[in-house]
Amino acid sequence: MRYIVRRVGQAVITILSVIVLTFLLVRSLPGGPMDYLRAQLMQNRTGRQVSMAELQSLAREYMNLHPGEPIWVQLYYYVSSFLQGDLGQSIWFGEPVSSIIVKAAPWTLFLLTTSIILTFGIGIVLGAVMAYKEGSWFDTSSTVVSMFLNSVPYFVAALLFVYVISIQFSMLPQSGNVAPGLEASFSLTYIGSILEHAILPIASLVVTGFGGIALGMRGNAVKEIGEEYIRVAHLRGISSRRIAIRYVGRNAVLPLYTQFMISIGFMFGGSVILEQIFAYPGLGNYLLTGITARDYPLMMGIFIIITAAVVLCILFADLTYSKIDPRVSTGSGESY
Amino acid sequence: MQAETKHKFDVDDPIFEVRNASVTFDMERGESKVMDSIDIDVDRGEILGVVGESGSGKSMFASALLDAVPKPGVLSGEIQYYPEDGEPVDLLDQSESEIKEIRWEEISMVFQGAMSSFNPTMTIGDHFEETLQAHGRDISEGMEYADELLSELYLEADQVLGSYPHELSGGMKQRALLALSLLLEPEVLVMDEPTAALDLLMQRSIIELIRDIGEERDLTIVFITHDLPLVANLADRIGVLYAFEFVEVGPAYDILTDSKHPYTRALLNSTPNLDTPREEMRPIEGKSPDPVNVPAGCSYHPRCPLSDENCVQNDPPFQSDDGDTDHQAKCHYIEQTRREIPLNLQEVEYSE
Amino acid sequence: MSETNETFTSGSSTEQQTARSRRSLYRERLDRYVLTPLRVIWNDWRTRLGTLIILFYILVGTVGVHYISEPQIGGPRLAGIFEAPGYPLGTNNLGEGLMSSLVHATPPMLKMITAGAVFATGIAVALGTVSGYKGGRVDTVLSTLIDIAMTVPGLPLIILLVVTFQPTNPFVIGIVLSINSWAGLARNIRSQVLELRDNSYIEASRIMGRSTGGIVYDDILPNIMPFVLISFVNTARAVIFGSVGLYYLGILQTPENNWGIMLNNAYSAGGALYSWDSLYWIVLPMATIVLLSFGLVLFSQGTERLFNPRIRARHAETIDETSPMEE
Amino acid sequence: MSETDHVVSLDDVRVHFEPESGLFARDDDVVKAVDGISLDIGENDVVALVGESGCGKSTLGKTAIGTQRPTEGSVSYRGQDIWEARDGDSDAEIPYETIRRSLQIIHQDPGASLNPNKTVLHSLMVPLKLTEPDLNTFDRRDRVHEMLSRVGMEPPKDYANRYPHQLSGGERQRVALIRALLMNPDLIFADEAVSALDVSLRIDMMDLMLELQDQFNTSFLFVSHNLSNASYITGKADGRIGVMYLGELVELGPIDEVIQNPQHPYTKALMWAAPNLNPDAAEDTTGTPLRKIDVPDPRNPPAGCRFHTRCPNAREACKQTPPETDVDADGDHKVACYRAIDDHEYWDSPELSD
Repeated sequence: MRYIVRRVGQAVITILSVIVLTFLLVRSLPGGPMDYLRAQLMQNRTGRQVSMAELQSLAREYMNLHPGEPIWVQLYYYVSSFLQGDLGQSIWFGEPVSSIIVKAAPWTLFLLTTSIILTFGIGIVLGAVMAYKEGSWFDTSSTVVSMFLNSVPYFVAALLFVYVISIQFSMLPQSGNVAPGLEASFSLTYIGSILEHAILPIASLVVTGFGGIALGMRGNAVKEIGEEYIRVAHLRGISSRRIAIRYVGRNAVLPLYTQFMISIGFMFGGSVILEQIFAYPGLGNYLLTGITARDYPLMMGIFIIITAAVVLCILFADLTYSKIDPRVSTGSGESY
Repeated sequence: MQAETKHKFDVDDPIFEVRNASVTFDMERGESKVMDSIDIDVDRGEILGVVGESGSGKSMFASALLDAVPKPGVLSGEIQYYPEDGEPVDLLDQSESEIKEIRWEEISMVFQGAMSSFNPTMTIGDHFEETLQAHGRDISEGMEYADELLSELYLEADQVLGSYPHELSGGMKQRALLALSLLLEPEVLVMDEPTAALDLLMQRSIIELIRDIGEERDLTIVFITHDLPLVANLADRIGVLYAFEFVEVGPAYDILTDSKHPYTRALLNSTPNLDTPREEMRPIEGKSPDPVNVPAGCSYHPRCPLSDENCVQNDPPFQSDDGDTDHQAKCHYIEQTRREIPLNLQEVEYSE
Repeated sequence: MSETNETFTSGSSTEQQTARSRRSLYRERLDRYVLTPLRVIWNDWRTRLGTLIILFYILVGTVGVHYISEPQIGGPRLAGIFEAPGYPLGTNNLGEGLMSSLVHATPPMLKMITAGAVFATGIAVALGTVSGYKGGRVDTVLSTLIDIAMTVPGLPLIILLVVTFQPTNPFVIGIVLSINSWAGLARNIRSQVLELRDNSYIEASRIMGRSTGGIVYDDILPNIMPFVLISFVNTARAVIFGSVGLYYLGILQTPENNWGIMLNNAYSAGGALYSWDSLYWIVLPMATIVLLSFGLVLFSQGTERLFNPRIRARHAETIDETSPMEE
Repeated sequence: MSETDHVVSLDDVRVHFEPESGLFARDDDVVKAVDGISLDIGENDVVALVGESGCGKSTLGKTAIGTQRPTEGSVSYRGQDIWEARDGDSDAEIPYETIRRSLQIIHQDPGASLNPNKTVLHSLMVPLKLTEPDLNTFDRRDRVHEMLSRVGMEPPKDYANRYPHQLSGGERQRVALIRALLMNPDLIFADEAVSALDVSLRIDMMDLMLELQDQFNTSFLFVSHNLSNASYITGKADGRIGVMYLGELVELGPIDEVIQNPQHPYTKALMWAAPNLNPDAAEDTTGTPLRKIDVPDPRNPPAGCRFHTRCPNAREACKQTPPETDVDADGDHKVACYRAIDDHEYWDSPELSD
């Protein structure tokens, strides 16, 4: 029970510290937030001089900043507004950041969850098979292939796929998340086109990801097969299928949990480049447009949401871990 | 292969008949014989103690009895198993499914490391149910029998069955493993150093439990250990293993008071014991043999005080100088051993 | 069998003090700490191939740069591999030699990798060991810090930092790129140290009164070294991927050339995309990236053997060969 | 023996382990590993502690050599309280550093007692560097070679250059012994030092410890669950043996006195458990003399005499107040059991039936 309280506390602290971090980043803009805002407004809007009072109201509206107040009060406003879901106004798009996020988030989540599930699914199965056929040509060859695939960055794979498959062979769509002109509905064509557009981005994440998982799984499984209780189980007449799944498979997957958590953060981060290559309208893509347009409120908002999503996923994984592995003991030894 | 009529060491109703069983491993340093053509019989219902130092091939002997020699070891020779009802069966040429029927239903095994014999992510109860299921037994009836077994071993059944392996103490795990091995009411129980990792008091208590269960269920028990005194008053007969073969086999009482092989005597003299005076305790010099190049002739000659040309040349067969065939040793000079190597047990005057 | 060092006489009596030169002492140390690891590396095909690839890149980055001239515009446009004289790897749409730009992009990349990897591994080892060994409150504070840093997604954080501070010096970029990859490593090192800490030989050293520093250096570090080296290699790969990605997106702008920029030019340069014959222009930078990271992965596969005392013993001249028969 | 020539004396030492200070720690979660033990170890003395695992003998050993801080009571080295010297408050005559160096340890598992990454030579140079900093490298190597041949590991040069995985269990344990001795300690705590060795090697190791005892004039605190090992080493050195149960010292006395006529029922149980090679000895092949096999949960030990839940001749009286140690015979054979007092009301209180 105490473990759960500690983990939730930790997650809250992480999210808060990230919000504060963005607050500091915004304040450390070259030349301060105010004249940055003025420059932005001048550039996008009517180009007329903006009075100080008007600027202050805009600052509050766009970036939850309350210039002129003492630093701590500003921080308080900044954080409380975020917690109430008001992530400020995007300058570039002129609409509240939160609405952009609501529009973009499902796409990114769809892309990432499928990639993570596929990467781990393929990785675990391949790793287990490699362990069972340890030393055979299949094992050595797939180890080399996994090592090679694992050393290809996902965006390089993405570029290659786009170049070869969608342009040269023009088989799969090069960009976008759904064929233009189709309105959102659960009709077969709409969903079919979503899948068709999603194949390449997911493939580039999965192809370069499963290698690492397979190697990790293989290492654990080989160690597990050497354990004595496997031999005892075999002697007890337990079917080798059950041994493969319930003994070797189950116990070899557990150490992959930390790798699973790290890869959640990695994949969310990776979506930025991936969505740009495929012009896929997800959170990453909007983050990138925000960056190129120096649209700070949008950037900060999306960054915080991405972090929050990652933190929640990891918290969930952490809590379910103790259910799966009864040996989990979180004691820390006495100090020396 | 004509089954030899005369059973070894006057065993009249053998449950096991082992004929030149050997296990060979081919390591880069050459082919190593970890079990060197062993001939022995195990009587039905007896407790046979098998004693040998670490590295003498005793664990291999245990695995051979279940035809479960770990890869890349190769088991050769012939092990006849005589079930209570039904005709004898040679374990070595059983198909995978046939051997599966025999393992745990007829012959089951208790391993040394109870710690690592249970799957850490499964409760003890799961192990029991899983075994019953694998052998097509009725679960509820089986679990009732398991409760009975566990309480007979001084364990609260539901508390043990519900907990995970890491939640039990060493002694409890060992007894749970013992109960698991008796779950399908086997006829033979092979135990490889079952109590080595436990406290002395727990060891002795478990030995007593094994003795009672053995008698009650008319079990044949093959008890393997490096600790001679531990098995001294449990076993009916004792076989001493040295350099991957039996060098002396006989009734426990004769082995203890009047052993015929110099190695057994050295083993007895080197075991700390309450009664024997401390001055006579002497360790065994030299190193245990290497399986790749087992010395020619008698394998003990490098460490034996009586060894001479004859020992170095030819390997002595099993013999006994006083004619009783149930107590024999592989040594050319048995009467000399008895005369010249004193057993410090003999001089002790009984204190109480 | 190991040849005995003849200059060492058994120290049965001190007055028979032959000239035990210090040379033999250093020779033994040299053999054990330098030559043996090299032999171990050379022995396994994976580490041998990995080391060769890494050395190749280092050579290119340090020596190659002087031989191959800076890339200039004006060469034949879009010449394929070996098509144009003087440009073995062909040219891009502006006529710049691909080989020269690839070569000249290597030194900054090497700086970035070393800076990032050293920074991340250094912090990870320090934090992981201290929190693992010290335990108690120190451990809870540090491990919470580690867990927080681990959950923050890397790339977006890096992007924000890069955008706000616009770093140009490759060393700084390297550090920024590995800003949060040290967390995962620190957590793993901490769990390894926790396991090691209650080992009896460490308790024995503590009881002998050895300083904590001495214990960490002698008893703890050698056991976690295989992992430290693997984390060094992994961070290096993360820095490569990160930097190339950011250069590709155009977020990182530095005067020096970078494989990412080449990829960007190749990918977005109008017509080049739609014809097969400009495939080489995209594949070349990709190949350089993948080859380097493959070399690093290969090298990391063999590190475990490097620090395994059994394997070192087999390759060391000064270690007695015979080992007791394992039962 | 006057106060100062006790190498280590423990005065009513208690060591209690609180569970992690969590939100939900219940009071009775405290494990009373050592609960009120006084013991004095003299010069060149051999004291053995025997008991089942979980009885606190290792904790007591670690308290004796100053690595485990006692919750109550005091541990002093030649009259100087170790933990006061450690905390540096009182002007300790003996600085903590010398105390630390003169109390050493040998562990049970030979596999983990030596650093696998360092050669034997390096592991043995460490103590020499600490105790004799002025020696140069070659003299230190000579000392190490000398010690290696002293324990029978010939040729020393070969053994010195080996890694621990190239040594057998017995050899590793001997190197651990040398490492402790090179600190020329006054007390070595042998924590089950021979239990992991093969039966025939145990005698070898114990003889070696006694042989080197005179050369380095150190005393041994030998802890084991095996009564025959403990009685062998204490017998040869004519030392004392103590029997521990659930954190308490239930019997303490000279070895032959305790073996010849054990007073406490638990000591008798341990004697029953000790293997007896002599088949003719009066062999009670009855089952275990104890009423229960498993040790009770140390978190809440039974009231009164802690052994009453398993003691074959426990009575109602044993449940009330725990018996203090009664002096028996000539004062140095103590036992904590009412049965040692003839006129105690224990004799007429009814049998305990569980």
